[in-house]
This record gives sequence, C-alpha cells and structure tokens, in this order.
Amino acid sequence: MTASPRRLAVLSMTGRLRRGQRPSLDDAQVREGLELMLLSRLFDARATTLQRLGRWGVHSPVEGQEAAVVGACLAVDPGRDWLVPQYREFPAYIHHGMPLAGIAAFFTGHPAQGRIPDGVRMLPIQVAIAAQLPHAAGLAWGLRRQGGGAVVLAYCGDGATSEGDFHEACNLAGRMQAPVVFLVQNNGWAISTPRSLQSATPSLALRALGYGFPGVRVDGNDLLAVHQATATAVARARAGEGPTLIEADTYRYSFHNTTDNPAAYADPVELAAARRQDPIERVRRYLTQRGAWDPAREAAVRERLTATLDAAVNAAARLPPPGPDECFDDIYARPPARLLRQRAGHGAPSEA
Amino acid sequence: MTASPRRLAVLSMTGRLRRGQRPSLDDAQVREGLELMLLSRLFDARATTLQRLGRWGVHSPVEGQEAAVVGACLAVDPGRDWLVPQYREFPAYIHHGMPLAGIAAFFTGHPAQGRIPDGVRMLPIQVAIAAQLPHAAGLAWGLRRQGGGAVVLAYCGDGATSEGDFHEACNLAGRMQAPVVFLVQNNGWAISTPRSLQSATPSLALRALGYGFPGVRVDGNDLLAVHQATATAVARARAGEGPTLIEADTYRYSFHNTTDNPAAYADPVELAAARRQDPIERVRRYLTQRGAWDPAREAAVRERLTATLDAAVNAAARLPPPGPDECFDDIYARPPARLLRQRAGHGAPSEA
Amino acid sequence: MPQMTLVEAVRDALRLELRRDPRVMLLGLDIGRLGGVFRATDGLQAEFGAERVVDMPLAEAAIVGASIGLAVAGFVPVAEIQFLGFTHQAFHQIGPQVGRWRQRSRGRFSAPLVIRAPFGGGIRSPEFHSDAIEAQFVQTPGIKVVMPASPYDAKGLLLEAIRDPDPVLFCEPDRLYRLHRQEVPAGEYTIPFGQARTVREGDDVTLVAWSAAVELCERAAAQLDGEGIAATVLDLRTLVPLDVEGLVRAATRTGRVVVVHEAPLSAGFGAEVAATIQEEAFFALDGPVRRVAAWDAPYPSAALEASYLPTVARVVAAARAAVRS
Amino acid sequence: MPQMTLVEAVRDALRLELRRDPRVMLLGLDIGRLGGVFRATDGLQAEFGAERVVDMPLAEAAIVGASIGLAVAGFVPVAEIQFLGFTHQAFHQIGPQVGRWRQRSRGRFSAPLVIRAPFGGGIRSPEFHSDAIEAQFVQTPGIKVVMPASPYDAKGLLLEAIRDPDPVLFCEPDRLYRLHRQEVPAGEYTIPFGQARTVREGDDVTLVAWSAAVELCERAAAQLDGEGIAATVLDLRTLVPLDVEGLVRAATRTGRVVVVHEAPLSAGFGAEVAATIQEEAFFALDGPVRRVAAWDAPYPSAALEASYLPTVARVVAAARAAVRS
Ligand SMILES: Cc1ncc(C[n+]2csc(CCOP(=O)(O)OP(=O)(O)O)c2C)c(N)n1
Ligand SMILES: Cc1ncc(C[n+]2csc(CCOP(=O)(O)OP(=O)(O)O)c2C)c(N)n1
Ligand SMILES: [Mg+2]
Ligand SMILES: [Mg+2]
Repeated sequence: MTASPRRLAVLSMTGRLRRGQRPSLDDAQVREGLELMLLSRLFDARATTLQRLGRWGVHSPVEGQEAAVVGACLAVDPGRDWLVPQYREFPAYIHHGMPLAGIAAFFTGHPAQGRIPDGVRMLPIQVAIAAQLPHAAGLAWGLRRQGGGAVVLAYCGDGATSEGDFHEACNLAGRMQAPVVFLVQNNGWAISTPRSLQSATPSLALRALGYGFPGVRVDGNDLLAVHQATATAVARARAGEGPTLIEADTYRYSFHNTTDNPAAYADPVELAAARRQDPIERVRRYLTQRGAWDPAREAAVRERLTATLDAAVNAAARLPPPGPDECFDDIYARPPARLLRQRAGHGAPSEA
Repeated sequence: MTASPRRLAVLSMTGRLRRGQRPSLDDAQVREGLELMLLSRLFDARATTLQRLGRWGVHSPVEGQEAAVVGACLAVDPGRDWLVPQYREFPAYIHHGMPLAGIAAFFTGHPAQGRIPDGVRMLPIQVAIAAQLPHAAGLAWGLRRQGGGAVVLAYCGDGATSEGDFHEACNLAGRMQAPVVFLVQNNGWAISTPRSLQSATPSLALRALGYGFPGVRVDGNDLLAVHQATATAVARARAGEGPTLIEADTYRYSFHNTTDNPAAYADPVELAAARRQDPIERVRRYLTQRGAWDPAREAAVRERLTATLDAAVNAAARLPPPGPDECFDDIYARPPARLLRQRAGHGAPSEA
Repeated sequence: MPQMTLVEAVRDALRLELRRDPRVMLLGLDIGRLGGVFRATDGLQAEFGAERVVDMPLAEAAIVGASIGLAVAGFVPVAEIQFLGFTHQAFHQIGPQVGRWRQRSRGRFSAPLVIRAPFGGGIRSPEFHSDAIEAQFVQTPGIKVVMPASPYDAKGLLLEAIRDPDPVLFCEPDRLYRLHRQEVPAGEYTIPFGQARTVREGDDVTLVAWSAAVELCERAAAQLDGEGIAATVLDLRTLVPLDVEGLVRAATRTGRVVVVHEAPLSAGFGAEVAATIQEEAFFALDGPVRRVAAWDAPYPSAALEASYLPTVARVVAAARAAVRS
Repeated sequence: MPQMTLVEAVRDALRLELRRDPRVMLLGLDIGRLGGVFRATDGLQAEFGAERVVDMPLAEAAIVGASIGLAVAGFVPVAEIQFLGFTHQAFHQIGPQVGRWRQRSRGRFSAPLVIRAPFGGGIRSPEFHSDAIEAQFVQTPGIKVVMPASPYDAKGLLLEAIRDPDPVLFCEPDRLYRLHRQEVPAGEYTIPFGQARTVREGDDVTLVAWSAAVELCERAAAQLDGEGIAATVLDLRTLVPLDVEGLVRAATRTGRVVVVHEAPLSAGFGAEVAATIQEEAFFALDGPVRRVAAWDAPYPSAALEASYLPTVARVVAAARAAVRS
C-alpha cells in the first residue's frame, strides 16, 4: 500500500522559510493574507457573542484554519475565477468580493442572506455536506468549454470526503479535465467525529489517484504552503491540465458550531498541541522577521478591521424586518398560479 | 501521479503458466471452474434465444467474462461465506448454491424469481447499479462482529465504480476493517459507455488507496490469476485485515443485455482482439496440456450441462402462473390494514 | 404534417433546441453514440458533437449536480436520467439543490435546466424501471413537473420546458414511446404549463389522468360510452403548475370524478387531485372523488404487472360506481 | 412515574432495547461520544460500547445501506440520520432498497431496521434541517412511517418500531424534544401502529395532525373552545399504517375536518387524509376537508419561518370556516 504523500511545508513553526523553500507571495500579499486571517478571527469572536445573545444564528468558526482558507483563496483571481464554498471559509468570501454587510445579514437570518452581488463569482454557502462539489465540477467543465482560462476553487471538509457527492464530483472533474481545485480542509473533525473514524486511508489526498489527477498534501497551518500548492494547481487547471485535490491538514480550535459542545468529545491535550501551531502567529513571525509587520501596525489593522466589522453588524441589525410575503420570493422565475394564490390570500384555499 | 498497478497474470494466452507462477487451484478445481464457465456460455445462448422468443425477460450475458466471475467465486466457501451479486455473475450464483431452476424462474418474470433458498448465503441480484455495495460492507461488518471468519465477495462493474454508493461502501468497509472483497469486473463497457469515458484514472484498483486497503489489478480473462488474487484477498479478510479491491480486466463480447444494440457503438476490431483472449479457451488449453481435459470429456460435460439446463428451463416453464394476489405478498411481515383491504377487495376503496 | 411517435417528438424537440440555442446541451448515460436506451437522442451526437451531447459517467447525482454548475456557467442543460426510478440516486441534488437554487441565492442564480426521464409500467422492464414517483417531486417545491401523454404534447411541452427559466422534471411514458403516431408540426411550438387538455368530453363523469394513464382512460371512456356513460377525459399535462381551474370546471360539469394513476395509491398525486377538487368544488360533487391507482406495494415482477397496474376494467368500475352514487 | 421530555423518552427506549436485545445496535453521525446533536443517545456509547453505538463516516447512504447488510447478518440496526432532510442523500437506499428488501427476496430476507430522524421547523435551524418530507416516504411502499407527538408516544412507538419486523422511518419533532415533560412509565410498553390517538374530543370540528402539528392543533383547539367551538384533535401517530377507521369515525362525528401539517401543501400527506376522508365518509361531511399547511415553497430562512409554517391563527380560521359551512 502506498504511504501517505509527503506533506508540503514552507514555513517553520517559528515562521522561518524551510530549507530550499521560497515564498510564492510577496510581503504585501502575505500582509493581505494576514489581515484576512485577523479579520476572520475577529469575526468568529463577534459572531459567537452575537449568537449567544440570540441576535445571530448558528455560526461555524474558522478559528485555527485561517491559513488553509486564506492561503488557497489568495491563489485565485476574484475577477475571473469562481469560488464554491461549503460554509467554513469566511475570509475567502471576503477576498472574493462578498461584502461583509451581506454576510452579517446572513447571520441575522434575514432572507437577503444568500444574495451574492452580481459580478461576485461565488456560489451560495452550502449546508448539505459535499453537495456543492458536483456543482463545482459542472461549473468548471462549463468554464473550460467557454475557454478563457477561468478556474474554480471548491472547498470542503474532511467529513465531506466520505459522501458520495465528493466521489462523483471528483470523478466527473477528472473525466472532463475540468479546471477545478478541490481544497479539503482536514480540520480533524466532522462535528464530533475524528478524522480517524472517517476513513482508514492514511491521506485523503491519495483519493486523487483514483480519479486520474494529482493529489497533494500540505501543512494547512502554513499560509505559504497552502498558497503554493493551490497556485500550482490553479496554473495546471488554467493550462487545461485538469483538477487537483489538495488536503490541507489543520485543526479546528473551537466548537463545530455554536450549538456544539466539544467538551463531550475533544481532547484538550490535542487541542493545546494544535494551538501551538497557530497559523496566524506563524505568519506574524514571518512578516516580523522580514521587517514587514510590527505591533503598531497590527494594532492599527485591528482597529480598522474592528470598525469595519462594527459597521457591518450594525447595518445588518438595521435591516428592515422581512415582509411576511418574502417566503414566496425567488422560488420560481414564473411561479405557478397556485403559489401566487397562496401568496395573495396568505391562506390555503380552505382558509380563503 | 502513480502509474497503473501491475496486472497480475498467471496463464499465457496459450494456457501455459507464466514464468514464476504456480496454480492456486489443482486440476480438479480448475475443471470445476471450466464446467461452470461452459455452463455459463450455454446459459447465455439459451437465455438469449428464449428472450428473443418472448418467453424470457431481459438477460445480461456473461460471455467473455467467465474467468473473472468464476475465478473469484471459486475462492470463497459457499458453506460459510456470502456472495453479493450485481447481475452479471450467473456462474457464481450456481457455484454458491443457487438452483438453476430458480434462476430460470427468475427469467420467466415469475414472482418466485428472487427467492434464494434458505441456507444459500447470497443476496438477491441488484438492478440499481452499485446499491448492493453498502449492503456488502454492512454484512461484512456484521460478520466480523460475530467472529467466525466469514467473508463477503461483492461483485460490481466498471460503470458501478462511478456511483456514490461504490465510494461510500468502500470507505465504510475500510473504516470497519470489514472482511469483504470488492470484485470489479472491468468489461470495458457500461452499456454503450466505454471505460475511458467512465473515469480518467489509469486503473480502478488505485481507488483502494484512498480507502486504506489494497487494490489489485488482474487479467480478468485468466481464471488462475483471478482466483489467486481473490484467494489472497479472502485470506486477508478472514485474518481480520480488512477489505481488498480487485479490478479484473476483461471484455464484454456481446450486447449489454437483450434490449441493447452494440452495433451502434462497439468497435468490431476491439471485439475481435478480445475474442482472441477467450477465457474459456485458455483454461481448456491449460488443462489439455496437463492431460486433464480432452474433447471427449468436453462433449460429455456439455451433454450433461445441456440436459441440466433443459430440465431447469422446462421446470420454469411449467410453473403455475402466479395468482393475481401475489403482488401483495412479501411486502411487509405485518402488512398495514389498508394493504390487506386492497388485497381483499382487489380494488381501491372507490371501487369496492 | 409529419406523423411522429412520442419518442420521435421528443427527439425532434431536442434537435430543434440544439439548433436554435447554442447554450443548450444534453448530458446523460448512453445518450451519445447509442442515442439513449430508448433512442430518444439518436443521431444528435453525430449532428452536434460530443461536447454538446455528452455521455456521462454512471453517476446520477453528478449528472444533476453538474447541470447546476453548467447553468451557472451559462449553459441550458437538458439532463437525461436513464429511468425515473434512478432519480432516487440524485434525489439530494434535485429537490434540495435544483429546487432551491433560486431561493438559496435570493434570485442571483436560476437553474433553467430540464431533467428528462422515461418511466412507467406495462413493458415488462426490470426493477425500478417502471416506478411512477412523480408525486415525490411535487412535494419538493421549486421544480415544475411535466407529464406529457401524446406525441404532440411531448414536443410542445419539451420546447416549453427547455425555454422555461425554472427547473423542469420532464417524465416520458415509455409505454407510449412507440405506441401511436400522431400529426406533429415540423417546426417550433410550445404548450404553456398549467393548462390541462380535455381529451374528450362527456357529461356523466370526469376521468382525470396524466402520462400513460391518459391512454388507459381513453380506452375506459370508449367502453363506458358503449354502456351509455359519457365521460370527460382530462389530461393534466403538468402536475406543477396544476390547473386547479380546469379541474374545478370539469368536476362541476360532471359532478363525478375518478382520478387514475400508475403510482401507488397512498400519497400519490391522485390524493392531491381529490383533495383539491373536494376543497374547491365540494358542493358541485354528487359523490366522492374516486381513485384508481396501483396498490400500496412496490412495483412487482413482470408476471404480475397486469394485476398491479390500474386496468380499464378498474377505471370503468370506478366510473360506474361514481355515476350510480 | 418519571417525568420525561420527548428526547429523554427516545433515549430511554433506545437504552431499554439495547439492554434487552443484544442484536440491537445504533449507528449514525456523532451518536457516540457526543451523544448525538440533540443528545438523544447521550451516555449510550459509554454504557454499551463503541461496537454497539457506532459513530459512522459522513455518508447517509452507507448508514442506511450498511443497516440492510447488518440486518442480513442478524443484527437489528437503529440508524440515526442527523436530520430528516439528509435522508435525501440516502433516498435510493431507503425506498428502493430498504422498502423492497423483503419483496425482492420473496420473503427470504427482511429489514427489521429503524431509521430515526429529527425534523421540523420553528427552531431557526439552518437549511434542510426543518424539511418535513414524510409524504415522500409514504409514496415508497414497504416502509412504515411513524410520527410521535408526545414523550409517552415517542417511547412506546419507538419500542414498537424496534421490535416490528418491518422497516420503520421514525421521525422525531425536534421542536418538541424539550418543550414539555410528561409522565412516562419507566419500564417497557409498546403502542401499536395504525391507531390514531384522540387528544381531545369535541363535536364541532376535527383537527387532524401528526408530530409537532398536534401541539399546534391543541393550542388552536383551546382557542376555539374560547369561541364556543368544540374541536376533536386527532393525532395520527403513524402515516403508514394509516388509521382509516379512526379518521372516518372522527369525520363522521363532527362532519367538518381540518388537516394540519408542516410540509408544503401540494402532495403533502394532508392530501391523502383529505382524499381518504371524502372517499370513505363523503355523505357524513358538511363541507370540504380543509388543509392548513406550509406554502408550496422551500423552507425559508429563519426570519421567515413564522410566516411560512402553519400558525394557530390559520388553524383557527380554517376551523371557523369549516364550522360556518
Ligand atoms: C448531507 C449532510 N449530512 C449531515 C449534515 C450535518 N452536518 C453538518 S456539518 C457536519 C460535519 C462536516 O464535517 P466536515 O466536512 O469535516 O466539515 P467541518 O465542519 O469540519 O468544516 C455534519 C455531519 C449535513 N449538513 N449535511
Ligand atoms: C443506479 C442505476 N443507474 C442506471 C442504471 C441503468 N443501467 C443498467 S446497467 C448499466 C451499466 C452498468 O455498467 P457496469 O457497472 O460496468 O456493469 P456491466 O453491465 O458492464 O456488467 C446502467 C447504466 C441502473 N440499472 N442503475
Ligand atoms: Mg472537518
Ligand atoms: Mg461494465
């Protein structure tokens, strides 16, 4: 049996370039990445607080996985490429052009939640695990048919790789040489189910062989490693060489979502070990060592991000409550008469 | 990317043992295999004729794939192990204890079709592609929990490997270290869809890596190769070491089933080449060279098999036609009152 | 006007749309070189190429799921699921994904795709091939459900379906594929959704059906005619949208209604028809809306089809009982 | 007698069966150490071990499909699908496989398994978590469909379901999981399938419901009482088998019926109830059977739940209209 593929790593724990590695991002780009990662962590904290206060709905924090999300999305071009989310990729949505206020509206349970502005090349978040992957394969296939070199970046989790949809999508993408990058965030958990109970395979990246395209494993807490692997995959896809599967090994610091109770199942020792590999801290050290970051700058950035976040949260809170009719909106382009009648009467025929 | 795994082959085209190979079956066992293969081909011809005459239902011939089916089933013990069919494994059902008359009854469309005698460790044939594989994984998992070393042999086709069920079943089997052998008959086609359009992977056996168990590729027209690979996999499973995936490369000589028209899509040159690798002829030569087979023996065997077949076909034809009520049978152990009422009145309430 | 069978009418519609609109593409199992297991797409790959008429891997959820993605890219996918029974393998991509695509994106995205699927009993098919599961799709809002019963309707409704901006499940009765020929215009025409077709008129009883059951009702009506019972036969054509007005009109006219379908009785779409009619036209009814359906049993093996499916005799008996009441 | 919430009653039933019958095993997502996302299996893995209470890979079709295989091996699997909406991912393993297992094998094999699934709206869950798709399983014969509405019933019906030799879909209303406590016997007891429960009696109108809608109807009935309208509330408990006699009895007594459910109107199980009542008790009805249901729209986002789901006000209005007619 083939052993697990070597895990690509670029940065050491202390934020130094590993021997023989060169950064695939310049300092300004890494700084952009760090800002997204910081925003993400601020957002997690805010969303959790607001959920606890009953003002926001269920939230799935990115905490601990920021490098895996951001490293990948920095490798695609929001002006050209498509992003296909699962749900745990908040900073990628921002990078791809989704307004923070729209995301905040989503969390208030407001029906405007899913509206992605025209021109933002992103599909709605997907609650049904792995269901977005066949969409991503079809979208990438369609983009290939159109020419133009656009690429799809599709995210999912380690749990998602057990679903039939993961398989069917990967196989189709391989068969169609579709320009798609499947980015698996292996965060160690699917709710309470550890990666070890999800599959006996030593690495999810090995799956790619069975679909006829490359599988790559990266240190998912290493922004530069994730970026490098994704950039390589994106270049391949743009060149018409088809999909790549990337397994980014990372760790979920917090609960699965705000309804979860990890105390029932998670191992504090394992968590403490993971926290020592913090993806943000590593980038902070890297930039600091290069003279491109310092506490003052961080304080300024945090202040700016917090203000942005405040504004978005407040805007969402000020949204007029949806009208009762809005549950009839956007179902059909040409709604059946019966639905129009239900809307008009707000009552089944019996109640008219 | 890993290249396709080496293809295990034991017999040469002329039926000689390849260098360094030893037969995993003695001559008497190979003869048993050859008889099953001959019966299978007689059955294909008969079923096709009867279908053309309108007396039998749709039939999917095994022709060309006899070594892949028989080599595998000879490696399991009908008195202990379970067989999980798709639908193109006729001789395996016979070997596992299914009476020929029962199979004949199946083809007359008689409702007794699916009845597998008590004690025959076989699931009903499965028309929904790949749907049997999660059953096989669950059954094997259950057998492991019970101890006793029983093993499951599950068949499917190359097309089936594209279904989500294939993936979910393999992954579960790996996770549970379930004693199951997944035998993929890669016969080059899923109806009219060639293997090349099914997946970009160079070998379906590579899929196993992604589930954490061995994948093996064999010359599926080589009875001894298929047997050897399956026997190894069965031994592994019995020893508690979990599943194996075997890809047996073979070729479908004939139509997908009796409603199909391969003239529309199949390549006669490819077919002619495949026919030159006939699995039966190879075994015939092997045994003849060892002095264990000759034309007189073959004639006698054919006569006996034909008589058996005649008897089964006639028995099925003599079955009393099913009563109109039989469509209510065997739905529930404790049928709902409404169904009983439908049965009693043979009419919906309206018609009572 | 050319004479066409139902399957020829389907093929004709597909060809016209492939010619008219470069965004249209077909995808499914064996639809290319083979031309589909019923030959509905015969010759189309040769005419339009393997990029527009695509043989897919054996994975129904991927066929439907990829269609959503193709639609986002700007294509108009017409997916074939080899038999309606195998939409079950794609169920999670149909109702929860296709049906909610517009809602989830708040109108940003639509899913202007068609899922074609042959189905229905009476031709001794293997298991699952006959399953009439249309009602399940009516319980998943966001999808239109179209059930043609004649060559003319098949073509006009399929052209409408491909042009409709909403997702459409288009169920083709395989028993009728080659049963009759009918005059079908050679060019383009569409039949609007939600308008039932009055197949024949009569004052005594209304037989409501869709798809292959319409043919059954026509035969039953002919027999009832011989007994002096004049039946209206109403072909719903589409279950979503449902022609509630058409149902009420016919029920009001005849006062007696029998609904006929091939699916099992319980929670079949006949229940919706009966419930709707009695809700909307209760005081015009002379008696209950009656249902003739398959039993609450899975589709049986070939030798038992005849005693499982609704028959002319059962429809006639129900109509007689209705008229007597 | 102990007081239990509905989710505690479910847990109690599971524990009793795991103790009583060594063949019983639980499998599902996160049911082990976490004890399930609603804690329905809390503590059971600790008591019975990880071989009998099994955390599964994230693959619904494998959970259901493996249950069939486990049943063949002699186990009695109780599978949890995390939310009923995700049975769609396993749909092809439920209706066409579980539901036909006995028929396909001509009685050689049975599928004595239970599929448990929480569902229902009103608790601001994410997409799919609220979907009430029970009618779709009624259209797939071979499966029994059980919909408890109270702690007492949940325990008795679940014990019955596990012991029933047929496959059972057991839908648990998550909105009611912790809403009320009720006296529930500590030991074993079973409630037979197919017998509706009369929750309260009244002569003016019958409100028919199942699962969480029963609670809604109780509130509506209380309000109607204040207006001088006496309502019977009938809890169907099981959709398959359906208590046709119980429906006819109540309809005959009150002459007016309102069916209430959380699923969309069209082809919801309310249609079956209405169709059946008017078929079986037409001349006892004073007016049409009315339906109060969700709209023919996908379940909306949290902020719109209240205007999507049936409300007490809508039930009361329908009952009033029925009584006036
Ligand atoms: C089809 C489906 N099944 C079950 C669920 C319930 N569920 C929500 S999140 C989750 C775990 C997902 O794990 P993973 O894919 O690793 O993503 P992560 O949450 O770790 O980012 C589950 C089982 C679901 N949303 N969809
Ligand atoms: C789920 C499902 N989809 C489609 C079909 C229709 N169908 C019947 S056989 C077949 C091809 C199967 O190919 P393969 O798995 O290679 O097996 P083979 O027939 O070659 O033995 C298809 C698509 C089916 N029976 N089940
Ligand atoms: Mg995860
Ligand atoms: Mg094949």
